[in-house]
Amino acid sequence: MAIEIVRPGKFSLIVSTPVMPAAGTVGFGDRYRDLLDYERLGALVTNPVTIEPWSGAAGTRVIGLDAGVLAHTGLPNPGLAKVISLNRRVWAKMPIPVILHLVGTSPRQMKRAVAMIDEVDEIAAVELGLSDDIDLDSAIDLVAEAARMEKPLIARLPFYESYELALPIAEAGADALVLTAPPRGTARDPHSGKLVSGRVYGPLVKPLNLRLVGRLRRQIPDELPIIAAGGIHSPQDARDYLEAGAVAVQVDAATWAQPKMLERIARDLGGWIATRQKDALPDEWNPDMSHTEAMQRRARQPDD
Amino acid sequence: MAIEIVRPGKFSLIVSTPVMPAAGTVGFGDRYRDLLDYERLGALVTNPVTIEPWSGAAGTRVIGLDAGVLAHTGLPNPGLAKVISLNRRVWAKMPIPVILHLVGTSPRQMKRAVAMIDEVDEIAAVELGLSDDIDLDSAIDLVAEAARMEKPLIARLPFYESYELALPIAEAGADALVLTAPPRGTARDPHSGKLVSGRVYGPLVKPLNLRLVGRLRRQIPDELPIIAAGGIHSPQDARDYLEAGAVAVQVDAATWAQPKMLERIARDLGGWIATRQKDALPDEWNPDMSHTEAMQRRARQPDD
Amino acid sequence: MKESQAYIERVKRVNRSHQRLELAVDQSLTALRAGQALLARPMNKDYEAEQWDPYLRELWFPVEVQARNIVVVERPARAHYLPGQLLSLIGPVGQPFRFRQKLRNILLIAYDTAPAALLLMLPPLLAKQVSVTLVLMGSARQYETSHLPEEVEVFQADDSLAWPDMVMTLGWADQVFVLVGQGDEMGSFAAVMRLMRERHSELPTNYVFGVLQRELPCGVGACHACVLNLRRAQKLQCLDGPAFDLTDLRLN
Amino acid sequence: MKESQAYIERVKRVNRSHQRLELAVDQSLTALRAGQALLARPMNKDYEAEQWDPYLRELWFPVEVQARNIVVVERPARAHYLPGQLLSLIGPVGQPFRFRQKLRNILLIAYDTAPAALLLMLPPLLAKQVSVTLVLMGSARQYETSHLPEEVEVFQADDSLAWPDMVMTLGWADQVFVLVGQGDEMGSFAAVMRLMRERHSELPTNYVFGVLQRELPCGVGACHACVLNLRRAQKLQCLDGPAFDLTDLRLN
Ligand SMILES: Cc1cc2nc3c(=O)[nH]c(=O)nc-3n(C[C@H](O)[C@H](O)[C@H](O)COP(=O)(O)OP(=O)(O)OC[C@H]3O[C@@H](n4cnc5c(N)ncnc54)[C@H](O)[C@@H]3O)c2cc1C
Ligand SMILES: Cc1cc2nc3c(=O)[nH]c(=O)nc-3n(C[C@H](O)[C@H](O)[C@H](O)COP(=O)(O)OP(=O)(O)OC[C@H]3O[C@@H](n4cnc5c(N)ncnc54)[C@H](O)[C@@H]3O)c2cc1C
Ligand SMILES: Cc1cc2nc3c(=O)[nH]c(=O)nc-3n(C[C@H](O)[C@H](O)[C@H](O)COP(=O)(O)O)c2cc1C
Ligand SMILES: Cc1cc2nc3c(=O)[nH]c(=O)nc-3n(C[C@H](O)[C@H](O)[C@H](O)COP(=O)(O)O)c2cc1C
Ligand code: FES
Ligand code: FES
Repeated sequence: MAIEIVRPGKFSLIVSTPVMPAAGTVGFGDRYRDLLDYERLGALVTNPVTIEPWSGAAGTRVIGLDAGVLAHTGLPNPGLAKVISLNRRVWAKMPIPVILHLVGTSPRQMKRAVAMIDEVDEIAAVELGLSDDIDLDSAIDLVAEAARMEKPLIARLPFYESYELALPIAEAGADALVLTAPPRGTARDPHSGKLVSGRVYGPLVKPLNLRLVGRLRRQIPDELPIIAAGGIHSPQDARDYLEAGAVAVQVDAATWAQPKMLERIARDLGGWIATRQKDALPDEWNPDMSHTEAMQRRARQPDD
Repeated sequence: MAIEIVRPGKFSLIVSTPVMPAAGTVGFGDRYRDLLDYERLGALVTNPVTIEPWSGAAGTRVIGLDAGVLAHTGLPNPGLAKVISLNRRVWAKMPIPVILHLVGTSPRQMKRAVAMIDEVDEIAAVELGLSDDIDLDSAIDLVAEAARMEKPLIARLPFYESYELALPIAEAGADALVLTAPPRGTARDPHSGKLVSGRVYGPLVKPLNLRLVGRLRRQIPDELPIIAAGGIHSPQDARDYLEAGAVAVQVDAATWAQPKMLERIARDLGGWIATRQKDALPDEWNPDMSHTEAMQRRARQPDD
Repeated sequence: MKESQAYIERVKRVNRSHQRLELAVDQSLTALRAGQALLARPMNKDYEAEQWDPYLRELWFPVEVQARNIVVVERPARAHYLPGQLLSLIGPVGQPFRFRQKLRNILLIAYDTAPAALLLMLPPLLAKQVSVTLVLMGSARQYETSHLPEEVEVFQADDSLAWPDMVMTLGWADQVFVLVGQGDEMGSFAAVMRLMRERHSELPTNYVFGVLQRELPCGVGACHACVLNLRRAQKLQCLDGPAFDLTDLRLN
Repeated sequence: MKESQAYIERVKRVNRSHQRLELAVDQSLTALRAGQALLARPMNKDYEAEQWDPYLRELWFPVEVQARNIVVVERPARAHYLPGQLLSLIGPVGQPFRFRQKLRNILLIAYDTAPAALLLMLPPLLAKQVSVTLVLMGSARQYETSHLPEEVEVFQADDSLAWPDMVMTLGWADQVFVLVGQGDEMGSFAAVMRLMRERHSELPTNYVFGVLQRELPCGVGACHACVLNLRRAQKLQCLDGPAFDLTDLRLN
């Protein structure tokens, strides 16, 4: 099966199952190779990358919660150039499209990123992460700048601001939306006694985001695909999001707790999704539109 | 110990431990008498009451989640007049202040409610529930109308709007804020297959609201007490909220799953809170201010 | 109504789909009668380490109360229970079934649910020579009954909810209890009521009872999640149920 | 590195504070060596019924690998485990400890933590006549050692982290492994390094190793929650650890 996950127009991004890992959960390359069959996934979404290198957060970064976890990694990464050179070969071998998650900082830096990324065929699309405290104008500028890229642009909206941001971001040039980034929260480190603020993962995020997806799906243009993320821990969780109008889903921390669950969900929906084709491919979709490298690479795969 | 939980001024509301049940969890009267020692709690917060009778929601109203529950009761209640006449005697016997949770509908209805409630000595204070989709102006009008009451007014803010509402609501006359009502969400009923939207309860709500309380505490005037609510499932959860600057906490669905937990938290913080007196009683607090009936009733209690 | 602790003493499979748990319970619970239930959840000695998945208490209808403070419940075989597990129980929840004085023939119907909630009444009724007929409808037909007392006459309804001797059974029955699965309870009750009405032009009160087993968040009448609309009043499954006169319940 | 399933075969208390779990594991895990760990979580046969509290996998350092595919781990006594519990294990996680070729005397330090992560090395080292000294610091002093091999010489450090014969032990030791509890790991390492530096003006490399046991969300180098800053590089506890040369680790 082939599912289009970006809006009709200049670009296309086809996945064979509407299930992929969320940014920040599976690394930059194939770190889960021993535990996951990547071929079964719809796409690889990399860990967040910044133009400049970032060091990890200091001190505690992980706090186990009841049925969840709070993580504040600080998004350690060696910077875009290094991430590309280190992982390019692995990406080329990936049987699925590679979506690079780029941390949105400044339009100036974004310009440099766009130039670099356009040179890298192994990158099928970019997912732009918008920070939680971003204001509407900065967000629009960032997305407009990123949209100059010759690849599909997916924008990941912060949990608390997604209502305000969804439409403007779409108009600024995003080809799809990820709803949403994990909500930020604060928890006490039981060992150091310190408060740590970071992202909150767990099954209870799902009913919150399912409502959000259901409402936003009815508010934004049908042609703009929504990729749902947040609290998916079972195939049924994923199906609920598709029922709510998402074309695909991202599984986050469940993969850490139970790696096989990501693959199970992907296999399960890989079959189930047949009935969703209509939603997955909006009517305006034009079959002979230009295709991304991902598409061409898929063509070379033994068909599954 | 005696903790003031409303802002200094016309009214006072003293609790002996900074722990109370959240609206909607323990009923209108003493339904938990066999499972809880009410004397150990700081106050009783009733189930939501509306001026007119409301029938319960139709169909499924409860969906068990992983480490949580979604409930959409529809707030069934026989209406304010009936609720008062049915529960007045029980309230009079309560060893703790009774806080009536009133569902905010229209200012017109609020006027009638205020008149009725002012007549009822057994009600120590009112907690006003603001609906999730309420706009700022309606919220302000409601609170302004409710503030005419001769009792302390506590406003419970919706999860998603609390940032926008906190300051204006405080200025409109609220004597304290409850942060926050349970977030709304949507889940699929495994039996009927239908989507149900309602309120989401569970431990994972706590890190989200702890962050919110921590941030808002630094944004709103020190003299305005915050009562923290959301995802409290252990004494440590409650302590974290107090550390973040809340004067008291409300325990919600944990009481359904494990009634004794509410009492444990209350007993635990009843002792621990000693060190919080300063926060609990702002410096501006004037000891010979007028006291509520609750205060006078407490005076008649064997001291604990 | 109180909270008490219990241990799972033994777990044994009774048929393809179900297992029985023997619970060592507090003395007070051995007084529990047919119709009354327990709200159960696994618990941890260290309450700061309490686990919250599963979250809501499960509604357990005992199927047997033995000597030595043992209460037996029947649970789906999929569910995973280990002997030695500590439990917190709230109960008894609800009112005992009210049987006719001179009950001679009783008809029990399980519709889209295992009949567990109807089994505790069997020993006393059979001891009183009451003849018991159990009809399994819908998905309940997959429930194997070989472990039930042989005096109980068991029928499988067909897809139109009819069964052999239906007319006779309905005619003889002094009382009928209809247990339905979670989901569209009122719809299931309505379907069964149509059967009844074909027999009795005018259904008497205290004749046919609907038995509910919705999830109960609190079990004590506090959360109002189990409100039911009766002709003249609102009632709560947890306090007034689980059985309600179907001529009194609003089915739409 | 793979995911496999295991059962808890036996649970037995070894001292006031700890219990040992005998796990029936996949053959592949019996090759596991001192320093390597398992990421464990209870699991359910029916994966749609998977339970998510606790959520993160626990980092278990085996203390013994027996015949018949039995791996033994040591856990706090508070934690509640039942025989028969099905587990999902990811492992082996991390690199084996690297011992000196001609290791004669080894010093093990457990600081604010039970020494479990250091115990799997004991049988092989003792078999090779290596003399082992175990020093318990901070809260580790409450750990009872009567169940450890008697050849192991055990000391309790005082509040200034000193112990009888400290000077001698430090002088003799060919290698030192410092295991610290969760929380301020770098601070604890720094405290121990001060002791060392009092003895050795210039600390050699491959002499004193810090051993970490932070929570590992993924264990495969994907989540980047376990990043450590070394002098010249960043490393991951889950892939490169758990032991790092303390002369190489940035302690501030
Ligand atoms: C005057 C008044 C009277 C009311 N009377 C009743 C009553 O009698 N009974 C009762 O139950 N409620 C009643 N309500 C409540 C109302 O019907 C809503 O149930 C409640 O307000 C929650 O609405 P919401 O917008 O927060 O829910 P939302 O979660 O925003 O849902 C709004 C709609 O979108 C649907 N939806 C949400 N998420 C998704 C998704 N992921 N996919 C697809 N669809 C989705 C929901 O099912 C719902 O139909 C009343 C409300 C008012 C104001
Ligand atoms: C340019 C830049 C560089 C950065 N560099 C680093 C870095 O090197 N390392 C790193 O770890 N992070 C870094 N950050 C991230 C930043 O420090 C915050 O940790 C992160 O953005 C989360 O902020 P927040 O406002 O979402 O957290 P919030 O949850 O809003 O917390 C804000 C502050 O309030 C405190 N707080 C939150 N809740 C409570 C409460 N209930 N009670 C009391 N206090 C509370 C938090 O502890 C925090 O100090 C950087 C951010 C930027 C923009
Ligand atoms: C403009 C900007 C600069 C940042 N620089 C750093 C950094 O130097 N080091 C770091 O650890 N995190 C840095 N962060 C990341 C934040 O710490 C935070 O981790 C990130 O926004 C995502 O949060 P999380 O790591 O809790 O998911 C930066 C974030 C932004 C928006
Ligand atoms: C103005 C107004 C009128 C409402 N009327 C009803 C009603 O008649 N019946 C009902 O079940 N719920 C009614 N509700 C309550 C909603 O269904 C909803 O339950 C309530 O807002 C809180 O949601 P919850 O019940 O999911 O907690 C009303 C809500 C508002 C704001
Ligand atoms: S279950 Fe809460 S009122 Fe019946
Ligand atoms: S635990 Fe995830 S990178 Fe080490």
